[in-house]
Amino acid sequence: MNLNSDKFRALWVALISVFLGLVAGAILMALTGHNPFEGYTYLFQGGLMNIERIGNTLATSTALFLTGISVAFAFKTGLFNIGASGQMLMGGLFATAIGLTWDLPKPILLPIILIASIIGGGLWALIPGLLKAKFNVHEVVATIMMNWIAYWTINYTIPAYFKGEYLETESRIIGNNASLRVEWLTDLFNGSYINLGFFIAVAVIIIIAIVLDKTVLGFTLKAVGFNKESAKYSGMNVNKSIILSMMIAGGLAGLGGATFYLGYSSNIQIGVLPAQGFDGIAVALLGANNPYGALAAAVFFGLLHSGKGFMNAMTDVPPEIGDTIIATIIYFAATSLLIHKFLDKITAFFKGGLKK
Amino acid sequence: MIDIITGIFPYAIAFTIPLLITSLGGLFSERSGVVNIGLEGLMIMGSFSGALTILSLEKVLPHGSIWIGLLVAALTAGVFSLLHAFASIHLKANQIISGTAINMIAGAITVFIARNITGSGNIRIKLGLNRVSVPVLKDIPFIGDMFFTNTYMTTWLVLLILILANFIIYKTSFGLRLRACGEHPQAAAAAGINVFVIRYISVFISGCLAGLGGAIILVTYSGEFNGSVAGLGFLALASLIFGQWKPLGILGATFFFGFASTVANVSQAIPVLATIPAIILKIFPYVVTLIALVVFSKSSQAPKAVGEPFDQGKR
Amino acid sequence: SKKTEPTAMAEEKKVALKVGMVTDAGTIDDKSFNQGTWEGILKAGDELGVTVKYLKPVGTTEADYLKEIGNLYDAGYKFIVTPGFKFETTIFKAQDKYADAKFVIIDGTPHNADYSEFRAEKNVISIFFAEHESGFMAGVAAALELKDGKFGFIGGMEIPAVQKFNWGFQQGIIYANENFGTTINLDAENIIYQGTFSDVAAGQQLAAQMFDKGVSAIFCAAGGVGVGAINEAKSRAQAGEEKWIIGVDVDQYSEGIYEGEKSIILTSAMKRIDVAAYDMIAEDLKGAFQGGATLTFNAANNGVGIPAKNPNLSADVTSKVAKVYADVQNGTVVVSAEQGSLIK
Amino acid sequence: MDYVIEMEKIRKEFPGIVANDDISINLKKGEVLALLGENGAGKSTLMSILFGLYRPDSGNIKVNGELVSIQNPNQAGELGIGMVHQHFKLVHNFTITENIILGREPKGFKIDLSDARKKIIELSEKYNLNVDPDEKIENVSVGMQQRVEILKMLYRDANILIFDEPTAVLTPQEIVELMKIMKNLIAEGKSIILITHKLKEIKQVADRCTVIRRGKVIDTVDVKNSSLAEMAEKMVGREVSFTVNKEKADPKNEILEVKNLNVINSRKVLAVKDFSFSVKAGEIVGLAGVDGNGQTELIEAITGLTKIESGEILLNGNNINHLSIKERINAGISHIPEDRHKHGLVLDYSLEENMVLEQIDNEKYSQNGFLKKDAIRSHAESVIKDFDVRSGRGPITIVRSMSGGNQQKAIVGREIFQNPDLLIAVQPTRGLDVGSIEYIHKRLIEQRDSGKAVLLVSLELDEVLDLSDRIVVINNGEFVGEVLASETNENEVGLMMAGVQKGENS
Ligand SMILES: Nc1ncnc2c1ncn2[C@@H]1O[C@H](COP(=O)(O)OP(=O)(O)OP(=O)(O)O)[C@@H](O)[C@H]1O
Ligand SMILES: Nc1ncnc2c1ncn2[C@@H]1O[C@H](COP(=O)(O)OP(=O)(O)OP(=O)(O)O)[C@@H](O)[C@H]1O
Ligand SMILES: [Mg+2]
Ligand SMILES: [Mg+2]
Repeated sequence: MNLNSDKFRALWVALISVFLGLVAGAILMALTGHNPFEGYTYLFQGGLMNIERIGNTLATSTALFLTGISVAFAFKTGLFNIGASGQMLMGGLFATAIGLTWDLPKPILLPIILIASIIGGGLWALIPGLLKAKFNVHEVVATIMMNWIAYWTINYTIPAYFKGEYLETESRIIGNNASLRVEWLTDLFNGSYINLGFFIAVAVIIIIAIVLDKTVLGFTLKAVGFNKESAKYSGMNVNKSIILSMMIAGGLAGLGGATFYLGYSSNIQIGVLPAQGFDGIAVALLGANNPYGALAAAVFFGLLHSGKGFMNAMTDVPPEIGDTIIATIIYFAATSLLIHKFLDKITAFFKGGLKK
Repeated sequence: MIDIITGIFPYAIAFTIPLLITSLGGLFSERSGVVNIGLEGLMIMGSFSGALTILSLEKVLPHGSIWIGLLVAALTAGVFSLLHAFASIHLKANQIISGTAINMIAGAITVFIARNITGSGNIRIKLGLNRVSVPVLKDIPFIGDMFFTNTYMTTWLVLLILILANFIIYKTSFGLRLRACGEHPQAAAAAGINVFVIRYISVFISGCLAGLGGAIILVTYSGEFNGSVAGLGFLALASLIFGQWKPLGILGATFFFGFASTVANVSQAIPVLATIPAIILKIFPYVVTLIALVVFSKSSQAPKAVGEPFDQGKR
Repeated sequence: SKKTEPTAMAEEKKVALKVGMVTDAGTIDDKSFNQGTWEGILKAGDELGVTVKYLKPVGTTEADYLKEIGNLYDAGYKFIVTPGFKFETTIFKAQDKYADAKFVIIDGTPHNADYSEFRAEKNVISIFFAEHESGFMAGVAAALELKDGKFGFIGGMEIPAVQKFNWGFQQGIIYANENFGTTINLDAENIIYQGTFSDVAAGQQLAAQMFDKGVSAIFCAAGGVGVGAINEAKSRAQAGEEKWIIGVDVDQYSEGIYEGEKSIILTSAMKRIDVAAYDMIAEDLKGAFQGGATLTFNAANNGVGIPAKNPNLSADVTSKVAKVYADVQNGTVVVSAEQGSLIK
Repeated sequence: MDYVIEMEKIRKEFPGIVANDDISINLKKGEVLALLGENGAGKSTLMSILFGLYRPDSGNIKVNGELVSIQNPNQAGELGIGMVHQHFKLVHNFTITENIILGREPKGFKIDLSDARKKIIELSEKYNLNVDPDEKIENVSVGMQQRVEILKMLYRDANILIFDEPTAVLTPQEIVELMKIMKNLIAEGKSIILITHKLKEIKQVADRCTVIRRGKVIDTVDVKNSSLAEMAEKMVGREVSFTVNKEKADPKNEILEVKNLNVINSRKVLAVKDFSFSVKAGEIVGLAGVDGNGQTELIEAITGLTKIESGEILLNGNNINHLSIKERINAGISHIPEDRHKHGLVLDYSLEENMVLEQIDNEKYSQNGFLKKDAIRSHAESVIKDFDVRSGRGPITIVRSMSGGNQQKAIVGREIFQNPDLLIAVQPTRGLDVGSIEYIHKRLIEQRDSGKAVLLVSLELDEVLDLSDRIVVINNGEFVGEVLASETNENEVGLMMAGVQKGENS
């Protein structure tokens, strides 16, 4: 294997980060008086022990796929989308609103809902996109503000228009025709939450990978991301590209909202800024902003999230260890220079060895 | 209306202060060239270590424990921020990602440890800081009601730090060097300044101040550590930009947030305000920030090199 | 000192039963709902020798809840207590999916998503509390103690349990005004649902506003929001003002302690969730699990009320309140669980 | 011999390249030593080592005969070594005084600037530098900024001064000034190392010249006894022709016509005023002017980067006022921008991707929105072959890793390959070594000869005079006059650039 090819490098960085994150988690468990081997055994059992749990792991990963690809896509085009949470909420709101209002057969309703969620998330990202394009307002701050605006919008809209019977804090439960869950899949995975969202997400990731790599659109958006000025000099419409990038990223996160609120869950709740939005940053980073990398990273994080409850049930290790491990992995991935240096040394060592 | 304003004022200030001190922390970091989106996590770290310290000392040292707690909070968060410094200064990591990692680590590990200690992940302290009125000054009509009644000692401490920060940034050679590192680190390096050292110090200061901010929330109005500071760290970051990276600008911006959030929070209890849909009041500060960002966009005073890892070899 | 582990005493009489709990929103030491339930379970761990464990779900969706129930089940916990009406649909599904496990749902009754089917199988007990009676008693006691002035109410989210507390509280004040000659005012502007159970800052600021407007006691049924209010009352008390908070769910007296001895918790509107949880476990061990039943804990069965010891209430007030409590118990005084003509 | 600096067998490697390969140079007291070498030869690296920015892998440095180890710029400063970098190291929103004292602040908790100010004023007067200590850097000219850099060295009592390509950013007048200042400095007993690509300057001020090629010293010559051609040949390793060989132009129809153009710049000031000129097929028109006199705005208006206020721009007789950048490119305008890194290239894209930046939606390179990777690759290969673009990995080289000269050749190739009617070349040879300059000049003339209209904008008067057929002079946004290159000289154009109308002076 060529240690120096960019792709392999990224893979190694990811694997070593994961390894270091797990080691850090083990140390932390040991320091707090728990048995790390036991902890990890139950952690992974919790995510993979049986077909239902595997299904749940994939279901947990689904929204992460989409927020992860959202962040990764934005990143590839030079933008930092820290607003996936808000976009997810708005996508979820649009989807839920239609799901609760329109009574159509499932095959017709679902596509409408999915498109609505993309529009919801996309529109929410339009504002930071516009501000970035026209006024050069940094999208990090703008998307953070949009997150809170989304949070409060949901807080207001759901109780005002979609609240459940006796339930102020969440919307009514959507009907079966608006749900991404389908019986055959639920049965196949023995009652798990896995739903159509999983397949949609995987398909979307493949589409995004193709867009980025093989199309004029991807070429243009990436060029603008790398160097606005040069792109402008080359006749590209820079403002349009920035707005479009941001909207696509927002649409992806919005779709993530639909899969979460209408697939994993069956309604939308107020008072929560979904953590998937921030975990998406982790997914993108560990996946080196590569769509397929993000796919793998999301499954891994999904596994941690999904297994930590069982670990907590079997041992006394608090489930926050899962989040701690994820956070540590991100730190190691972010400081990949260290890992690169380490890999350089290894490469040099082997090369030296060969010469001798 | 005046009554309402004077009535809200002291609480608005109480809410402003943690934001102000955290934002000032952000100022040190960013003026030296390091984006610190990890303020949220640093506040959490401060709140956590402060709560832990106070919890273990409050029996022995009822009042002293609070001040020791604040000190420990500042130092712990300062040390923790060195993780961010190491990543963004030495390892030239993307500073936004490193900051995000800081937020995630702080949010997770503090609750993890707290769960091991208290079983719940929350740490509640029995003692809070007393509110005091400033003698004599409190009797000045109007002004006295607004500024000098029901104040926390931490408010005066933070204002003192603000004045000091303003002086350090603009009047001392450390400040000059710090600003140079944020504007043009190559120039600073060529003038014989060790950019790394300056940036490490600045990030450390930002950690200390943000940690202090988190702990002030704890000892003034919240009374418990619960693994979150409800987005105040991000708001502090927005205030930094809104305040155009200047100490006094930040004072204005954070006060705006403090006031607007307080109005939103208490609107239900004030008949005049209760008629305005709560959502409008709630999103008001965020919308205004967006508008302010647009207004300032043309004349942004952002440090030129903020967010860029310093590379000796780079042109 | 960890509360998650039963004490040594329990080791001696270990029994096979493993009792699990899934928490609702909020933490295990929320000084109210979750904590009450957990304390009952812990007591069962101590006294009855059952193995106990709680899990905190990541979110509050049905999927999150069911996942934790699955985790408990797979780990051998086949007696599961879930506090909160949010578990209704969850338990509806769980009762079939985990047919050999037993469930206790507090404040709720299992039903499906669109309320078209209510069904509690033989492995489920639903428990309700008469929060309105509890709120009523707190209202009477507080009115009697303070005699005149303004009271306020801060609720968390506008959900049935919180609403019933509120309505009962209002009726209690009215009752005291009418029967004992107190003159407590309740203004509409001082009856507030903050909208979350977690916004500590808002709780503090709302309480401050009410106190500034002359309110002397606030009844908080609001989780973390109440924590903020308690903090505010404490700092006022320390500064010499006389301001009170009326606690909720459990006896919150110790939460309000300042300057060593004193507490700003006037009294608390309790629901004996701990008793309920303990009783269900004890009955099961005796083989008397009342599967399929819906139990109501109210004044009549001592399931709700104010704490027996109320250091801040005078002896006179305590004895008057005891009489009123007896009247509620025997049905002489009826507290409505509906809003009727009450404020909000 | 009295050497103030001796660098012996300095070696410095960067990943994949030996920047300095056992280089030895020495500097005598009171002399100007020139360093001459192609782009990437290793000059800046060597000086960065002397100034303590880099550590050498091996080799010795002696200052005044004593072996030293220079770990950082501070130590270099203590040894009396100062450096003016090509890209100024000044903080734009600091005052001149603040910039000068930075790193050497007066003691005390609160900085007291008054002594520093006095010293700066004294130095400024002594060396005739004429700076205002209280002005902010962002408000002063490039020439002034350079003088601040010089003051910075003097303030630190440096007596060994390094100048890295100091004239690349200066106007001709400022260059003259700088040369004077350098002579002053020598007269005061300072010693200077000067890096420049301009042989004329070496001839003007340097005593000796060390030539470096690919990281190695080729020779050190006495400037007085060497000709320009000799030095250039040593530097590139082959003969270089200085005179641009070209036939007489044969202008045809007008390709570009600009009529009464007015443009407002970003500071809301009228930067181009009522400007009219034209470029015909088969000729090179040089736009001469001192930097900042409206050239940038004029070109941006023609390429569509800036909106115009009023006036008319015609391409092949058609009004293009309202066309977008893209539409203008498609209509036949090619543009070699002034700043290749900022405007010409996407540095993180590969060479092949950069070669189709403007053409990506052309059906030659994409179909139904999908890229035709093979076509893109073969296009890049033709440009590389035709324009001798050298890089590590051919079409897939990431452009960032290429040398400036090769980056520039790639841009020129890309633009010419578009087969434009009008080719606009702005500062096409800035910062390049003479070998690359020669090559690019040849290709521009080739374009002219094949019947294209070429508009050349350059701050280098020599380049304008050598390449152009016709010269249009701009001053303060206004059209000053127009002369035929064959009938004018440096003096006349220089005066016009200063705003003096043709004939006005005589
Ligand atoms: N920091 C660096 N990392 C890697 N390679 C570098 C670095 N700095 C310079 N180089 C490489 O070292 C070589 C010498 O560069 P240097 O800047 O010294 O050339 P130069 O002679 O100053 O060129 P120019 O005339 O273009 O200014 C070049 O190939 C360059 O690409
Ligand atoms: N960190 C680096 N890694 C790789 N190459 C580098 C690095 N830093 C500089 N270089 C390369 O070193 C070479 C010389 O740098 P220098 O600053 O002299 O630029 P240049 O090419 O002469 O351009 P100009 O003079 O127009 O600014 C350039 O080709 C540049 O790309
Ligand atoms: Mg150079
Ligand atoms: Mg150069």
